[in-house]
Amino acid sequence: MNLHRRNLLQFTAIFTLMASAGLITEAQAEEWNKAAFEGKSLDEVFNALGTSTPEKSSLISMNAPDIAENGAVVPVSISSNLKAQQIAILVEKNPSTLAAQFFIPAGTESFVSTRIKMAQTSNVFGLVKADGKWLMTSKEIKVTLGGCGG
Amino acid sequence: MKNKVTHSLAPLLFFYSLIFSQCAYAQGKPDTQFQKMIANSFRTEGIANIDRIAQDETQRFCSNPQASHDAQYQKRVEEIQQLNMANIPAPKDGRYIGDWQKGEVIAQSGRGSTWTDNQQTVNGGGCYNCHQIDQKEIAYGNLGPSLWNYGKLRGYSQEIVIYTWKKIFNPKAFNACSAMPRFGHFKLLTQEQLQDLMALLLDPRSPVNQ
Amino acid sequence: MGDPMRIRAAENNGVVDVKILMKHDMESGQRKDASGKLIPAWFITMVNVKAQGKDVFNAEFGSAVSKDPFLNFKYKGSKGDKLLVSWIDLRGDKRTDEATVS
Amino acid sequence: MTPFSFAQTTADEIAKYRAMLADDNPAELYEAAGEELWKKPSGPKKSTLERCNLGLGPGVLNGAAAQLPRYFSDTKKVQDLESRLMTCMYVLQGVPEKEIVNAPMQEGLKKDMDAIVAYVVAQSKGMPIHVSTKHPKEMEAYDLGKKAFFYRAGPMDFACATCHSADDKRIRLQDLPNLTTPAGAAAGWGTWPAYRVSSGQFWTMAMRLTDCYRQQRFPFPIYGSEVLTALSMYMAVNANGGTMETPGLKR
Repeated sequence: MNLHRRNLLQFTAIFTLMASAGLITEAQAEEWNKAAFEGKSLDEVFNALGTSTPEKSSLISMNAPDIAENGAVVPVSISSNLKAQQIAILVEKNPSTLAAQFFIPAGTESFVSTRIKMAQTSNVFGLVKADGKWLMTSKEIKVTLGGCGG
Repeated sequence: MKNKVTHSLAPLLFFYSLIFSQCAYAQGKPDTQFQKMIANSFRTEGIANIDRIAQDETQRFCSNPQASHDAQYQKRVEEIQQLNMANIPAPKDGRYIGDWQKGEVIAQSGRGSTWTDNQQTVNGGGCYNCHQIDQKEIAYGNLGPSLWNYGKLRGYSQEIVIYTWKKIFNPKAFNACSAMPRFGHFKLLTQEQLQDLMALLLDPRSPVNQ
Repeated sequence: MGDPMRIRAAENNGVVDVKILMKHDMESGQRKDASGKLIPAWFITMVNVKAQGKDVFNAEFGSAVSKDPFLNFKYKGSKGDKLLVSWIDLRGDKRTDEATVS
Repeated sequence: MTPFSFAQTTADEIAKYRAMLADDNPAELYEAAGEELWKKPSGPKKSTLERCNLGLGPGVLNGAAAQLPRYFSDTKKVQDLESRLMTCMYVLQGVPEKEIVNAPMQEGLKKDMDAIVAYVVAQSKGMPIHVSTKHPKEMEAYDLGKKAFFYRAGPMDFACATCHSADDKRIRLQDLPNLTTPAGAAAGWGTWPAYRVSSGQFWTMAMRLTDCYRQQRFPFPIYGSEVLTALSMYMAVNANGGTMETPGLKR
């Protein structure tokens, strides 16, 4: 653990230069799918991803709690038996529906785990694009009010 | 400006503490060291003024963990309860039951009176922090008893209505060292808010009584 | 420039399990400050992960990814692989860190 | 569905939520930053904190946090981790305590302090809590802390004890450790400082206690003040024999 941290710090120093040079180029940064992330509904996001409403599929699974103790951090992972090219996480009742999307090259598993914010109790959708076609699964995650509320 | 007020208050507060400390603890020993620590460890921030650290008689008595358990304090417990009972007004408009829907909102909100709030912040009752109320709300605390079916179980008699009003206004009138805040006594909630909370518990149409 | 990330990468049966924590506020643009003013959106938009110089994972984030983002993915690889993880945010701030697969 | 089974399902799902989060603790991001700060010359004296004595000797960090608060003969005071670090920053680096005390929470020198605390407490992770009351000043701090714990005041009549002196209690869905018992105190004291996901911040014990007082509707407890050290002493001694699980990860 400590050893790892020390290594990390050394690398930090060495790679500062590289970071400022930038491994993500400005041109790549431009590719961020603004339209999809600005979508305010499921349909708008589906549209921006170039699909009609995806078919529900049992080949996609979502691992997430039924109840989140705090909406600021909700762990969600999506996986599939299909060879995913792309994965997306959508939260129906968030101000912006699309939370994140992931591009999965060959050699990388059809799996991602991350943590998202939820404004309120909502259906959460896990989308997987495989063989050029989007499929999805969904579940409701309840967001509870925490602490003293003050 | 506010800070200046704070600074001028601190010595005064300390002086008060010295007077009160005579009867503050079971041992009956003056505890100037503790009072000095308390006086020196806090400062005003926003609306949370330093004078909040001073205790009233009820708070002083109930800071002794034995106060509400030990038989030797029984007489004092009764005195404290009478003291709190003595000053509970009936609603000025004679109306005990308000709007249960507004009551639910008040029960949900735990906001108000902290240094991150301001004078304009509307205080909530924070009721769900400690009580189950409407069964549909799953995020409820258990420091207090469940209030589900409150009216349905107890009935809606005038006696129950008045008892409940007094209990919310000043729970220390019934249980000297109750954990529940004195919502009316310390003006944490307005008369209208109290009426709305009453409705949540005692309106037969409230979801609590279904 | 951002704060260092924390990268854990361990190989097991030819599969490398990569876990990344990034230090970032991920301001959604919907929060208000104490004076009631909207805090402008400022979040990581893209993450790129390379192993031995080759892309193994790309992510695009919106405003709803949690503060101090966490990512976990798995790719076919080996012990000793050099990982480069980079992100860029809405203001064009960037950060790159390296780790070695154990 | 009966209320009981409903509550049980809720508890199970909350447990699942917590388990899913427990995996990677963002507090480690603060630890890394704290290590840098520990070893970087800074302050008017342009010196590092590497000779800081947290009770086990200059520069000894392994297990040090598990034995705090304690009496220090150089300052003739019982000090908790943060007040002791303030002493080190003043003595070794020349940073005036006032500048740290007056910095806003989570900003400037307090932000540095947060990271340093994360770095230090991580080096007591898994170790038994072992806080002494042998010195009369240590016993005195414990007694003062106990009194502070039961001190009711403010517009809501709250004391720490209002919420933290019985078993199996909750505010909303959040469990409240009973800090008057060894098991409860260990669960409370032993898991702070912690990264708190609801605020996305690393909270030191001072920050934790300050926010408790905020919720209690008290005035503001001054950073490094005696009441914070005394309360820490009360909790830590009650937690003796428990395990440091620091830095923790909280809702």
